[in-house]
Amino acid sequence: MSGYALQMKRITKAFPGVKALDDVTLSVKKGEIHALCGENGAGKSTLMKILSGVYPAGSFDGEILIDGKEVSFRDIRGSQDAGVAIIYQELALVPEMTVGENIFLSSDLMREKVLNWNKLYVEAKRWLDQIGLDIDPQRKLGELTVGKQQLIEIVKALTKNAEILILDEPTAALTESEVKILMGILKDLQSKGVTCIYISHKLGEVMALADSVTVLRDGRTIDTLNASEITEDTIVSKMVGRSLTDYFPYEAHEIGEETLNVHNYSFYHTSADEKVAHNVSFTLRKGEILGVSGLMGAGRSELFISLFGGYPGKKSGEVTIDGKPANIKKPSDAIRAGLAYVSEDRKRYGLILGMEITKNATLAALQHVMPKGLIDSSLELKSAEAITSKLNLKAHSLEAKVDQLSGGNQQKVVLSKWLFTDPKILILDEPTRGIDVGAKTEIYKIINELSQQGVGIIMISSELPEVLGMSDRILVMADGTISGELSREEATEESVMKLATRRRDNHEPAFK
Amino acid sequence: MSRPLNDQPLQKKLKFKFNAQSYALIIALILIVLIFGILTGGEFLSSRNLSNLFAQMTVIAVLAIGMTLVIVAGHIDLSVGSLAGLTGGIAAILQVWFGWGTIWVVLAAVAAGALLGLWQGWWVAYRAVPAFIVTLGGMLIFRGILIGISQGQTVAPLNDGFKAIANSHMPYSIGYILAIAGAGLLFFSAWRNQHKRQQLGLVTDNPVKIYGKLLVYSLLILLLTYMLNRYNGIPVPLLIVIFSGGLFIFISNKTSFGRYIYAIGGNEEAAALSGINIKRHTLSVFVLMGALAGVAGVILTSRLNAASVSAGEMYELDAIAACVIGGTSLMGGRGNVVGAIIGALIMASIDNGMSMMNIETFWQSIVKGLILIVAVWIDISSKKQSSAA
Amino acid sequence: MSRPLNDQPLQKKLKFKFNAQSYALIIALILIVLIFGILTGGEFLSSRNLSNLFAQMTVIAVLAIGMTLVIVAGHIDLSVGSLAGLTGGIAAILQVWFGWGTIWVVLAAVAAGALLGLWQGWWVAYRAVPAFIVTLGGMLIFRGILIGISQGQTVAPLNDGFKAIANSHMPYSIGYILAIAGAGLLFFSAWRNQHKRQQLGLVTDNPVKIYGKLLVYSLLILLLTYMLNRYNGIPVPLLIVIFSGGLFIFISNKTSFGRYIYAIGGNEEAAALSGINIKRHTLSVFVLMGALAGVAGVILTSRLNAASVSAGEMYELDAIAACVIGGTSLMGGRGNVVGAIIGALIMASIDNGMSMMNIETFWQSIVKGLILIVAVWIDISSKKQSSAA
Amino acid sequence: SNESDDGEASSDGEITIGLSVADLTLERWQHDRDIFMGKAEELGAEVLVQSADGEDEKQLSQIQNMLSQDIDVLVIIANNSDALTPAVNQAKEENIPVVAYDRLINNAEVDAYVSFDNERVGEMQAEFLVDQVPEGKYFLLGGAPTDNNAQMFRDGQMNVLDPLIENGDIEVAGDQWVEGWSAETAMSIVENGLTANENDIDAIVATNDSTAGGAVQALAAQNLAGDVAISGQDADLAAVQRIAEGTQSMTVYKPIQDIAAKNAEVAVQLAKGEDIEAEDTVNNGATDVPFIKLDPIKVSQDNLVDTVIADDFHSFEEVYENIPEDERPEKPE
Ligand SMILES: Nc1ncnc2c1ncn2[C@@H]1O[C@H](COP(=O)(O)OP(=O)(O)OP(=O)(O)O)[C@@H](O)[C@H]1O
Ligand SMILES: Nc1ncnc2c1ncn2[C@@H]1O[C@H](COP(=O)(O)OP(=O)(O)OP(=O)(O)O)[C@@H](O)[C@H]1O
Ligand SMILES: O[C@@H]1[C@@H](O)[C@H](O)OC[C@H]1O
Ligand SMILES: [Mg+2]
Ligand SMILES: [Mg+2]
Repeated sequence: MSGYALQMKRITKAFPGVKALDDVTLSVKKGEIHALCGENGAGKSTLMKILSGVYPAGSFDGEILIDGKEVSFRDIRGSQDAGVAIIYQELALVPEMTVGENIFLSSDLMREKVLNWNKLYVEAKRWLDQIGLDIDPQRKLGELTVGKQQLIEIVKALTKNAEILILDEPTAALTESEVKILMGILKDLQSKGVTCIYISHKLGEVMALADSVTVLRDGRTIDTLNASEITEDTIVSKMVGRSLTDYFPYEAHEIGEETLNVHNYSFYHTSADEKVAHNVSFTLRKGEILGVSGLMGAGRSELFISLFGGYPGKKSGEVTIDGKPANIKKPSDAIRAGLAYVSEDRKRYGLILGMEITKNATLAALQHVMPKGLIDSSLELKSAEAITSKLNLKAHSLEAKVDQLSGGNQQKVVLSKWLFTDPKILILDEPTRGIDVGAKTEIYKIINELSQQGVGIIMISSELPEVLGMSDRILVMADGTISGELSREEATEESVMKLATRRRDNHEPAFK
Repeated sequence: MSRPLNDQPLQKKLKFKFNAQSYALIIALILIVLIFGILTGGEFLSSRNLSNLFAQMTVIAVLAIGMTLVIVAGHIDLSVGSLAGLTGGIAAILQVWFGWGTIWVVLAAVAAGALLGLWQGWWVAYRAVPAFIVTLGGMLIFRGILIGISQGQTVAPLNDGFKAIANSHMPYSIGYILAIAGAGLLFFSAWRNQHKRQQLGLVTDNPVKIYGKLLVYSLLILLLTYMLNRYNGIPVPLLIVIFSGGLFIFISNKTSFGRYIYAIGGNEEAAALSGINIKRHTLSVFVLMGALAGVAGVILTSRLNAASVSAGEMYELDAIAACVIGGTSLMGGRGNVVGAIIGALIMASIDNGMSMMNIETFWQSIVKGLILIVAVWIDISSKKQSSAA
Repeated sequence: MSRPLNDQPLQKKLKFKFNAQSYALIIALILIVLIFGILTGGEFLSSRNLSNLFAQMTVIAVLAIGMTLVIVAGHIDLSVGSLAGLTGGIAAILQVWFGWGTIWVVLAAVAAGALLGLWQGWWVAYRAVPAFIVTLGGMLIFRGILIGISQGQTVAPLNDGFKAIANSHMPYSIGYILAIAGAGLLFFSAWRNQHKRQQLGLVTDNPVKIYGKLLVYSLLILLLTYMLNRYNGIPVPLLIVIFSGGLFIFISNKTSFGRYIYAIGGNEEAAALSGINIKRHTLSVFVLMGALAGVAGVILTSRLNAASVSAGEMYELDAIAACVIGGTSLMGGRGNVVGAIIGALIMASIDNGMSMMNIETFWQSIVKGLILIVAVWIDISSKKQSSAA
Repeated sequence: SNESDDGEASSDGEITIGLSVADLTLERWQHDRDIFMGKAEELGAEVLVQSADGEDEKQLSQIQNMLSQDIDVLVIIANNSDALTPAVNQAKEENIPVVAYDRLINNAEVDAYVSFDNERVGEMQAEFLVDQVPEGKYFLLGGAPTDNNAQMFRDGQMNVLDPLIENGDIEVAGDQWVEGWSAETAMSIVENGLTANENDIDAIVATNDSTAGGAVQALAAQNLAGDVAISGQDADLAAVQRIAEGTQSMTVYKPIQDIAAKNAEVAVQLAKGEDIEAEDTVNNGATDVPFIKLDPIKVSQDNLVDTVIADDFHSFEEVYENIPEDERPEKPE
C-alpha cells in the first residue's frame, strides 16, 4: 500500500491543435485536501475530467491508480462506481428541474425504476439542512442565483458519499460567507476520511485548506508542495514561472472631474410592483476606480445592468453623464453614451460561444471595423489582434471559436470586447472570477492603465481583498440600497462588512 | 446570512405562477369551446358532438403524447404521419389480404412502429444525424414503402373486431363505473400522498385546497361521462387516449427514464456529466414514439375501416402544434403530456367547430392559422406575466 | 506569456479542419453526380440535363438562401412554400385578370412577400410566439388566402415577358462574358484582400495556394458555362440564384446586420447586452425571407406559366433540408448560404437523377429519404473526425 | 442542341413513349399505367413512366427530363391542365407529338386529347343522386381544394343541381371540401354535418371514392349507411364492394381499359407520323385539339357485373367478397 488514495501517472492528452496535458503526474494521499493550482489553461480541469471518466480510457495516455490499484473508466458511471465524485467548473445542472432532482440526478435514488418522490425530497431536504441551506427542494433550480446553484452542485457531489471528492473552482460564484460554509464542510469530510482535490484561483482558500499543493503549468507538472512548503509566493512563482511581488498593483493616479452622476435611482421588477433598488445615488469621476462591495443578492449586478439599459421594468431617477442627462433605455444607448458592462456571467451574458474570438471581440463596436459601412475583415482581424494581445490572450488562433478557450482566456475575450468600444465608463462585474493570479494581475494593470487614461471604472467584486486593494473609493450595497461609502483610507474588511450586513429596515422604511 | 433563504412570499408567488400558466391553456380551451357553442347555437356542446369530437381528436392526441417526449428530449419527429399511415396500412394488409386476427394485426402494427422508431432513433442517437433530417427522410421512406406494398390501393374492409377499436362505445354502466373508479383513484392517491408526506414530516398542502380541486375534477369527469352516456357512451378511442396519456404521464413523472429525458433535453451536457446514458435513452424515446405511431395507425385504419396510401399525411405538424400549444418548448427540457392532449383537443375543436358552422374551406384554413397563433400567444404572455410577477 | 498567438503549425491544422468540413459536402455532391452519371449512361451529365437541373433547383435554392438566415437567427419558417404559392398566385392574378405589366407584377409579388414576412416577424419578434407556430399558422393562412382569392382556379397564361423570367437563357456570348467577369472578380478581391493584409502587417496565406484554388474555381465556372452554352446557354433562373446567393453572402459576411443575426442565433442574451436590437433584427430576417419567397413565387409561376392553388406545397421542408445538408445548425448561430445552395443542388440532383433513371415513384421516395440521411451523416461524421483529429 | 428525329421512330426502329402520370399514389392511375404499358408493348413500343405525386412543378421537371431521353412521343396525364404549357411548348420545339391523356392541357399545341369529360363526371354524379332523391337535403362534399379537377367536378355537379336548388327542390345542408381527398377528413366532416343537421340529410354528393368511403363510415356510425344516397368516382375496389353491399349508391367508372388502350394507340400512331381519327375537336386556347371522347359510365348495384366485372377491372370474387354466396348475382362466364 502506497498510502496514496490516487495516483495519476504520465498523463498526456491532446485536443486538436493543443496538447492540454503533457506527462502529468499527480499523487494524492489518503484523507488529505490536495490543492491543484495553475494558470488558466494549465490543464487542471482536463486532468480532472480524465479522472472522472469524461474523457474515457483510451482517449489519453497514462495510468490512473486508486488505492494503488489501476483503474480505467469507460464513462462517468465508471468513476462514480469507483468512489470518485466531481464538482465541475461549469455547473452540471438542469435549470428546468427541481433542486431535489438535480441533487440526485446521478444517484441510485433516481435510478430506481419507479421513483419515490417523497423519499427523494425528504432526503434532499436532509442534505440541504445538513449544510445549512434553507432551500425548498421542490423549487425549480433555474430560479436560484448562480451562487446557490453552485452550492446545490456541491450538495449533489456530497450525496454520493465519495471517497475522492474533486472540486473544480467551487467558490467562483460564492460569497465569503458561503465559502466559509464550504470550508467547514470540507474539514468535516476530511475528518471522516474523505480525500479531496481542490482547484481554485483564490490562493487564500488554498492556504487555509490545503495539506499539499500540486502546481501545473502549460500542461506539465511543475512541483508538489507539502504543508510546510506552502506559501502564497511559492505557489505563485511556480504557477507563473516568476515571482509576482504585488498582487494589487494599485498606483496613485489623477482623478478628474465627475463623469457619471446617479441620483435617486430606483427600478422595479418587470411586474412593476416591487422595487429592486431604492433611491440609489452616487457619482463617479474620470480616472477613478470605484469599488462596489456587498453580500450576494445585495442587488449590485442588477443595479448596474439596469443602469446599462439591460433590465426590463420601470425605473425612475436621474442619470447624467459628463453633465448631460443620459436617457438610457437599452444597451445600445448605454454604449453610445460611453458605458461598457463586463458581466459576471460570461457564458450567459458575455460571449457568443460558437463564434470566433475575433468576432466576439468586435461585436459591441462593429462600426470601428466598418470604415466604409461594410465589415473590413482584415481590419477586424488586425484590431482584434491588437486588443487581445494587449490583454495577453492565449489562443492558438484568433479564428478559433471561443468555446475552446479556458475560462480565464474567455474572460479576456469579454474584456477585449468592451475595451474595443473605447468606453468612458467601464463597469466590471466580478472581473476576475475564475481567473488565475497572473491574469488577475494583468487585469488590474489594465484597470490602472485605463484609469490613468481617464476612464471611470466601477468594479463590482465579492472579493474583499480585491476591492480594498484596487479601489479609490468603495460603495457598499445592502438590500438594494447603498448602505455606505468609504474612502480608500477608511476601508477595511471590518468597515465594509459592517455596512454590507446593515439591514435596510434599520435606516429606511421598507419598500412600498 | 442576513436573509432567510426561503422567504415565504416568494414561494407563494411561485405557486401562483404555476397555476396561471396551466390555467391559461384551459381558459383558451374554454373560450374556444364557448365561442363555438354560441356560434353553433349549442350544437357544438351537444352530447353527440362531444362524442364525435373526442373520436376525431384521438389520432392526433396519441401522436402528440409521444411527440411530447421526443420534443422534451430535444428532438422532433416529422415522420409520425407517414408512420401512422404505414403501420395502419400494414394492419389492413395483414387482415384483409392475409386474414390475420385482430389481436395479431394490432400487435404487428405496434411492433412495426417500434421497429421503425428504433431505426430512426439509431440514426439520431448513435450516428448524431439531426432528428429533423432523419425523420424527414423517414417521412419519405415510410410513405414510399406504404405505396409500394399497397400498390396504391385502398385496403378495406376490416373485421368487425378491428372496426370496433375506434368505432365502439362503452356501455353506459361501465362508463359510470370507470368514471367513479377514476375519481376514486384520484382521491385515494392524493390521500395516500398526504399521508406519506405527514409520516415523512414533509409540508402538506391545505387539505381543503387539494380535495376541493379533486372534487371539481371528479365532477367534471362525471359530467362528461353523463354527457357522453346521453349519446352512445364513452367512445373507446377516448379510453385509448386516456390510457396512453396516463401511461406516459407515469413514465415521465415516475420513472427514472422519464426524468432522464427531461434532464437530457434540459441540459444535455449536465446530463452526460451526471452519468446518464444519452444515446440509449434517446433511442428509447424514438422507439416509444414509433410504437405510439403504430397505435395511431391502428386507430386511423379502424376508424375508416380502410387503409389508404395518403392516410396520416401532415399529421406530424398537427401533433407538434398540439404539443407546443400545450406548453412544450421546442428547445427541449420542458413540456407535459396533459398539455399536449389539451392541445390536441383545441386543434380538433377548431376543425370540428368550423366544420359544424359550415364555413367555407379556405376561411377554415385562415381562421385555424390565426387561432393557432393567438392561442399560443395567450399562453406565452400569461407565462411571462406570471414569471415576472 | 509563454506561447505566441499565431504559431504556424496550429493555424495550418485549423485551416485543414475547415476545409475537410466544407469539402465533405462537395464530395457528397460529386459522389451523387457521378453515381447518377454512371447509372444514366452519361445522360445525367449532358449539357441539356445540366441546364434542366439548374432550372429545377432554383425555387428551392432561393428559399433555402433566405431560410439559412432564419435558421441562423434561431428560428424556422414553415410558411415559405405557401407564401411562394400565394405570391406567385398574386403575380398571376394581377397579370392575367388585371393586365398589369410584368415589372409591376414582380414588384407586387416581392412586396407582398415582404409584407407577410413582416407580419410573421412581428409575431415572432415582438410577441415572442415561437416561429414554428407563427409560420405553421402562416402556412395555413397563406394557403387559405390563395384558395380564396383564386377561387380554386389555376390562373394562366402569363405574358411572354413574365414567362421569360424562368424559361429563358443567356445568349452564349453574354454567358462567357459573365463567367469571365465572375472569375476576374474572384481574383481581384483575393488580390485586394492579400494586399490589405500585407499593409496591415497580418499573416498572408501562401499565394500559390490561394490563386491555385481560385484557378480551379474559375476553370469550373468556365467549364460549366461551356456546358450550358452547348445547350441553350445559362438559364436565367440560375443567374437569379447566383445573384440572390451573392447578395445574401454579402449581407451575412459584410454587413453588421448579418453579423448580428449570427450573434443573436449564437447567444441571444449576450447579443442583447452587446447593444444589438434583437427584435428589429429578427423582424428584418422574416421580411427578407418573405421577399425571397416572393421571388421564389415569381419563378415558380413563370416556370409553369400558371399559378395553381397547390403551388409550393411542402417546399418548406425541402428548403430546410437543403440548409441542414449545407451545414446549418437547427440550434441557430451556425450556417452558411453557399452550403444551402449546394444542399438545394443535392436535393434537386437526387430528384432529377432518379427521374432520369425512370425509377418507380415509391422507390424514388425511399431512395431520396435514405440519401438525405446518409448525406447529412457523411457531412457530420467528417466534421466530427476533423475536429477530433 | 439535341435535335430529335422529327417524330420518326428512333434509329433502332423501336418507338419510345414518355408517359408522365400526375399521381401514381392514387389507385386509379396505377391501373391506367399498367394497361397503357401492356397495350404499348403489344404495339411494339417502349414506355418510360414518371409520376409527379400531384405536384405541378415536379411534373414539369419530369417532362423535361424525359425529353432529354430521346422519346418519340409524349403522353401526359396532366396534374393541372393550365400548368404545363412550357413543357408542351418545349416538346413542340423538338417536334415531339404530345397526347393529353384524360385531362386537357391548355394554351399549348397538343396533338390529341383522349379523355372522359371531367365536367361530365360531375354531372353524372349529380344526375344519379337527383334520380334517386329528387327532393331533399343534399350535402356537398367537394374534392381537394388545391386540385384543379375537383373544381371541374364541382362545376358539373352544379350544372345539374343549381336549377333544383333555385326552385327549392333541393336544399344544401352543407358544402365542404376535403383537403387532399383524405378519407379521414371526409369522415370528420360528414360526422359534423350529420350532427349539425340532426341526421336530416338525404344525399351526399361525394366527389370520389376515397371521400365517399370516409362519408360512408360516418353514416355507418349512425346506422344510416344505405339510407343516404351517396355518389363517388373511380370504381375503386373498396367502393364497388360498398356498392355491392348497398352502402354507396354509385360510382362513375371511367373504363380505364378503353382510355389507356386508346391513348397507347394514338401515341404510337403519332410517333409513326400517321394521322389519327377524331370526331370532335376542343379548343384549348391555343388551337383546336382533336378530341377522342370516351364515355364515363355510371355504375350502381344494377350494372356492376356488366361494367367493372365485364371489363375485368375487378374480379367477380373481389367485388362480392363480403356478400354471402346466395345473395350474389349470377356469375358471368
Ligand atoms: N474541448 C476542448 N477542445 C479543445 N481544446 C480544449 C478543450 N478543453 C480544453 N482545451 C484546452 O486545453 C487546455 C487546458 O484547459 P483546461 O480547461 O484544463 O484548463 P484549466 O487549467 O482548467 O484552466 P482554468 O483555470 O481557466 O479553468 C487549454 O489550452 C484549453 O484551451
Ligand atoms: N433568477 C432570479 N430569480 C429570483 N430572484 C433573483 C434572480 N436573480 C437575482 N434575484 C434576486 O435579485 C436580487 C439582486 O441580485 P444580484 O444578482 O443583483 O445581486 P449581487 O449583489 O450582484 O449578488 P451576486 O454576488 O450574486 O452577483 C436578489 O434579491 C436576488 O435574490
Ligand atoms: O379520379 C380523380 C382524379 O380525377 C382527381 O384528380 O383526383 C381524385 C381522383 O379520384
Ligand atoms: Mg478549469
Ligand atoms: Mg452580482
